[in-house]
Amino acid sequence: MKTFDARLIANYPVNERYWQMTLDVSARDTPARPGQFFHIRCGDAWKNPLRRPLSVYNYDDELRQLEFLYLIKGSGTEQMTRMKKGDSLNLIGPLGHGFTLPDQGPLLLAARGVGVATLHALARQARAEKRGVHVIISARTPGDLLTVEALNQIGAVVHTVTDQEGTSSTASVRILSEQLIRKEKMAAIYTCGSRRLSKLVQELAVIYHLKGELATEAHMACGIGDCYACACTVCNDNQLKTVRVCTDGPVFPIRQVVLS
Amino acid sequence: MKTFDARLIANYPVNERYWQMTLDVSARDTPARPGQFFHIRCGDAWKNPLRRPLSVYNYDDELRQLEFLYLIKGSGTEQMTRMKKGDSLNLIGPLGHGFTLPDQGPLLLAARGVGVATLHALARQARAEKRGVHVIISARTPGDLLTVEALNQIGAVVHTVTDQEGTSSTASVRILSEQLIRKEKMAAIYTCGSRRLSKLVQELAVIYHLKGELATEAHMACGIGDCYACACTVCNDNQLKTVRVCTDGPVFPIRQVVLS
Amino acid sequence: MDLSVKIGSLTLKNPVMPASGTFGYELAPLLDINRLGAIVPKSITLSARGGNQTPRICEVDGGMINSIGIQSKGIDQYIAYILPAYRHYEPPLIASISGETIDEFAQLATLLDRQAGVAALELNISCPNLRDNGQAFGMSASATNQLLSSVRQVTDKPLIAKLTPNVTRIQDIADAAECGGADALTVANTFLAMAIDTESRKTRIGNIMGGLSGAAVKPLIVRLIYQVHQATNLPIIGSGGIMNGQDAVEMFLAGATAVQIGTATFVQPNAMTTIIDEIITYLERHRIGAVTDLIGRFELA
Amino acid sequence: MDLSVKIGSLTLKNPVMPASGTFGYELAPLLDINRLGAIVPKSITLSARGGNQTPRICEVDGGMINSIGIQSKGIDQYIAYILPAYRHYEPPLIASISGETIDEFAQLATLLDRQAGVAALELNISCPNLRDNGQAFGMSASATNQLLSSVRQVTDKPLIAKLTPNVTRIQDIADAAECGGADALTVANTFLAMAIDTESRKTRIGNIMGGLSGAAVKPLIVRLIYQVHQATNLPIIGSGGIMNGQDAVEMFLAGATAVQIGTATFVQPNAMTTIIDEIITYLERHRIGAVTDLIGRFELA
Ligand SMILES: Cc1cc2nc3c(=O)[nH]c(=O)nc-3n(C[C@H](O)[C@H](O)[C@H](O)COP(=O)(O)OP(=O)(O)OC[C@H]3O[C@@H](n4cnc5c(N)ncnc54)[C@H](O)[C@@H]3O)c2cc1C
Ligand SMILES: Cc1cc2nc3c(=O)[nH]c(=O)nc-3n(C[C@H](O)[C@H](O)[C@H](O)COP(=O)(O)OP(=O)(O)OC[C@H]3O[C@@H](n4cnc5c(N)ncnc54)[C@H](O)[C@@H]3O)c2cc1C
Ligand SMILES: Cc1cc2nc3c(=O)[nH]c(=O)nc-3n(C[C@H](O)[C@H](O)[C@H](O)COP(=O)(O)O)c2cc1C
Ligand SMILES: Cc1cc2nc3c(=O)[nH]c(=O)nc-3n(C[C@H](O)[C@H](O)[C@H](O)COP(=O)(O)O)c2cc1C
Ligand code: FES
Ligand code: FES
Repeated sequence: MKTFDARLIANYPVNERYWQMTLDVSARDTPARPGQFFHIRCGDAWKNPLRRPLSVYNYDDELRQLEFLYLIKGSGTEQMTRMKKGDSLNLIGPLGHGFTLPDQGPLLLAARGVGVATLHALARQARAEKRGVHVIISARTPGDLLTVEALNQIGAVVHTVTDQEGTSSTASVRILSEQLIRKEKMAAIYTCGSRRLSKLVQELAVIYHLKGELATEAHMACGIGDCYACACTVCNDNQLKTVRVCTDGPVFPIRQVVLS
Repeated sequence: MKTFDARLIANYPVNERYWQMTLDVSARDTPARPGQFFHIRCGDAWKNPLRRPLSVYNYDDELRQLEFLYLIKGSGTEQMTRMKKGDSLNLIGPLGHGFTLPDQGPLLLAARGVGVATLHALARQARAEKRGVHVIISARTPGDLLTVEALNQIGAVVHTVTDQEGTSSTASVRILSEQLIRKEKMAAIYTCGSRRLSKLVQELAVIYHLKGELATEAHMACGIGDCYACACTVCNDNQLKTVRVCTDGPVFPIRQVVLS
Repeated sequence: MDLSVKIGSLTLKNPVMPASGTFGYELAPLLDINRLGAIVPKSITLSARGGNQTPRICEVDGGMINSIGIQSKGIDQYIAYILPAYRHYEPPLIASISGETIDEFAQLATLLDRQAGVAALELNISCPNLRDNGQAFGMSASATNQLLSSVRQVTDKPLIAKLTPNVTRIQDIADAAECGGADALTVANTFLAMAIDTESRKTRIGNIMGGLSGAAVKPLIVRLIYQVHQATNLPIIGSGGIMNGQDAVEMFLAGATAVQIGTATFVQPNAMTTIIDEIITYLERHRIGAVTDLIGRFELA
Repeated sequence: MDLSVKIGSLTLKNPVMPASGTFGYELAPLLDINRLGAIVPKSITLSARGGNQTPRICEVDGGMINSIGIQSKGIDQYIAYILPAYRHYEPPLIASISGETIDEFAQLATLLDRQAGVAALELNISCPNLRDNGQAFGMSASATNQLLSSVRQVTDKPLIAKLTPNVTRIQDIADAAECGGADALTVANTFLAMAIDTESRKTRIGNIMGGLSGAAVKPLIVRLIYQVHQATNLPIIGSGGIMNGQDAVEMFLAGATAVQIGTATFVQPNAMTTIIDEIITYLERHRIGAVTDLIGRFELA
């Protein structure tokens, strides 16, 4: 983990609400793992004093390039879209605990919204290790579906479900997931981006005895474990415990996560 | 007086500390007179919520261009130097009372520092009316002397005095001024930019029965007479009175000005 | 779309008005004054006052400090020249008055009670620039109560007490003002503040301290509105740091019925009409029929 | 160039230290902790506490609101794990303690009095996030005096009272703390604040209100330092809104002997060492030999 400046190589919209950014991180030494994040200074310190946490969307070890996929949500991410090639961005990272893979077997990933940014990195790593990867991507409309091509290209099998087509209800996704778990003999299941999906994945992990992990979100100040802004409650050995998303997470075993 | 946006045509440094800016004000209808000023939004509303007052350095009625000559003093003027051709600047103006000329006769102008910006406009107007104009410009070093060429070009006679050459003391400037007043039969005397010069000019105006005017400065909020931020004390008919620099000034008869 | 609000017996066509001391008829060429909910001229004192030393203002990040100190030509001149100057504008005029003693407040109210051109009185019991070291009547619940009671006796016009934010428990002051007979509360005046230029090592305000206004104070004002709204039933006029329509809506949600705009007018002279437009757009977008439907209607995160 | 300052009997090699709650050893890879004037860990409570609801922070213009609410594992764990973790760093450690009752403060002080690793105690009598609706001991002069007197009886370590800015007259609280036996005062904790998201109409902090920190509060803190400096002879630790060396110098000029940095560390993890460098540059440029020569040395505009 360190603080460093990275030069922007590219920054462009992938659809109406999402942008993708590529940074040259050759100045950095530790590679970033899927599920880890960087804490980014994305505007001037007056209007946006706080940094913004963004997951690794892709880390290219050879080119030493780091990619983010981000949703324009408020003023901070809006500021990010104004940055141009050659600008430099201040980052702290890589931060937090990433995903862990089971010893063997294929993986089922279920993402909604910007959750695909986080799971995309995991899919890449798993494919690099020649694992079977199925990704269920859920979105409001077919136009909102993200990274489908990129995932196809690396050899992940993508299943898209949308509200518009009526295929994204918990019931439908449960049927689809159970089919995949049984047919593909899934070893682990991962999710990010939706409370409804998280609940489903938690149930499936228990029922099918799968390794399961969830990437969580929380408002952060320090991003490194000092301030307790990002507290969330987990349940470990039947004991409720308050932990920090930034350092104890953001990835947690799905069984520990308390979903209200 | 109105609020309007003006497009920037040019913005460049004239020496280490001074910049000159030209604006296209063809959207505006009232011409600005020497001694009047514009209230300028020069940064983002967070870092620089207040506008900055700048005198008309030059107003070209035909080209409909407005020029400012400004000193980089703090964060607001510093922001101004970052503006580029094509950017637009929000102004309120023209504001305040400008200089008035005597019915006839030549003028003596005495300026120091950024005061030349204000008096330059007056010199131009007087020269356009074919008046004789002598300008004493005082500065720390010869390198700090501003607008000498421009003044020469319009046919004003420039006398430079500097601290470095030891020619800028009140005594020296008094001798020079008295020579000019007597030799050229000056009808009026104007000053801006230095308390020492103002005192001298006040004395000379009284002794030689000259029309005299001073352009004053004050910290301003509204710039249009509402807030009383810019209060200063004048003495009229032996009565002390608090007036507003922005609307009652910035140009005052030199006899009324109370110099401590 | 209903923008009208009630401040005591006074109905305003919309909830946006100027903050005293930041507005004058000089704005007429730059702002459509007739679109405002009310007109609030600079606070007036009984006799003429010269105001404080210069510099009277300085800029700080996200705002400004002022120490104008109520420069005023006195109530007679106000009645003779200031009130008539606003007569041909539509919005009702709220006269802000400022006394050095409770008796002065009562005298001012007595004189203005007779003026048809005055729709309501705002009692500036909170100016940090008048008395020694930023002291104000509004810092004491008992002084506030006494002051309101005295003024209440001499006029039936709606009374708006302008509270100071520089207190430990604003609820107590709000309560004292309500008991004393206030019809509404302005929350709040400026925050006592100070700035020093590190290069010259001089204070940036001639009077050492002054009042902080502008965007920087908004989260403090939102909190004060919420606290006052919990403590009283009086309509609240929110004031402090409103730069756009969204800021105004935030104050309605916290409990304000109307808002006053000050520093934003220095940034942009027509800020108030822009803010009215932005409030309308907000209500439309959220399909809310009346601005009063926003008052105090926030939910827990 | 002499950067050293004295806080009671404690000498610091320079006047820059972290503000409690914004610092931890997790910063070690990003900040040279040994360059700090002191180490101030997060406030500790007697027993374990879970902290407040989320969201616990939100960003506002020029700052942030927090309502962490002192998440703590209790004093035993602090003595067993937190203190030892700082043992190998050079700067003296100032332990910030926070109790719900005066007795809890005294118990905490008793336990820490025996710890060689604790150079001084900072009494957080001002946390707006602990008790109902932002109440704090530091809002009452008598509670402050009692609290200080009680703690003074159980320890000889330097006592620093961290005052709340949310009061009518901070001078009275400062005086009460001094009389109670405080050796220094931190001016101040965060300002009670609130923010509402106008789109969702939800509060932006789970606990409704929280404490405002960051650049927006600087002019208020400078004023509070000035007022406290006039009222007491105790060394003052300025805290609130310092983003760079110039801000720190402004607080020294207003009357502070040292400064604490909070929000700036979130912006840039090495903000504190940058600020130390900027103070040195300032002193060099102005040919001032000792940082103590700046304390309270402003002139009138
Ligand atoms: C570990 C982690 C990884 C993330 N990865 C991604 C990613 O890869 N792509 C992406 O688009 N988004 C990601 N997010 C969410 C992203 O951080 C927020 O959308 C972003 O901070 C919003 O900032 P803003 O200024 O646009 O919005 P604003 O609403 O203006 O932000 C205001 C404040 O709230 C915080 N905030 C608002 N929404 C969130 C949120 N959902 N999570 C955490 N803090 C929030 C901001 O950080 C900021 O402090 C991630 C969040 C976390 C915690
Ligand atoms: C009527 C008038 C005409 C002027 N004409 C010119 C001109 O033509 N060229 C030029 O270079 N300067 C002129 N000045 C001075 C100019 O306004 C200030 O130098 C400028 O505002 C400084 O802003 P800043 O942000 O750079 O400095 P900062 O020190 O950061 O400004 C902080 C605040 O102080 C105010 N302030 C600081 N110095 C002055 C000052 N000397 N006078 C008034 N307010 C000040 C600023 O307006 C701002 O509100 C004029 C001033 C007045 C009143
Ligand atoms: C220059 C200036 C002068 C002011 N004069 C007065 C005044 O005379 N009476 C008064 O009650 N408030 C006065 N105020 C306070 C404002 O009315 C208002 O309460 C405050 O500025 C907060 O609002 P804002 O952040 O929108 O400016 C003044 C404020 C400023 C900036
Ligand atoms: C996230 C956060 C947590 C805080 N926790 C504490 C605390 O535990 N104890 C305390 O005395 N002050 C706490 N504070 C207040 C800071 O110590 C400091 O007084 C305040 O943030 C003002 O300084 P700043 O503007 O430099 O941040 C906290 C502040 C923040 C932002
Ligand atoms: S963000 Fe500070 S502890 Fe996680
Ligand atoms: S600047 Fe407001 S009255 Fe002159």
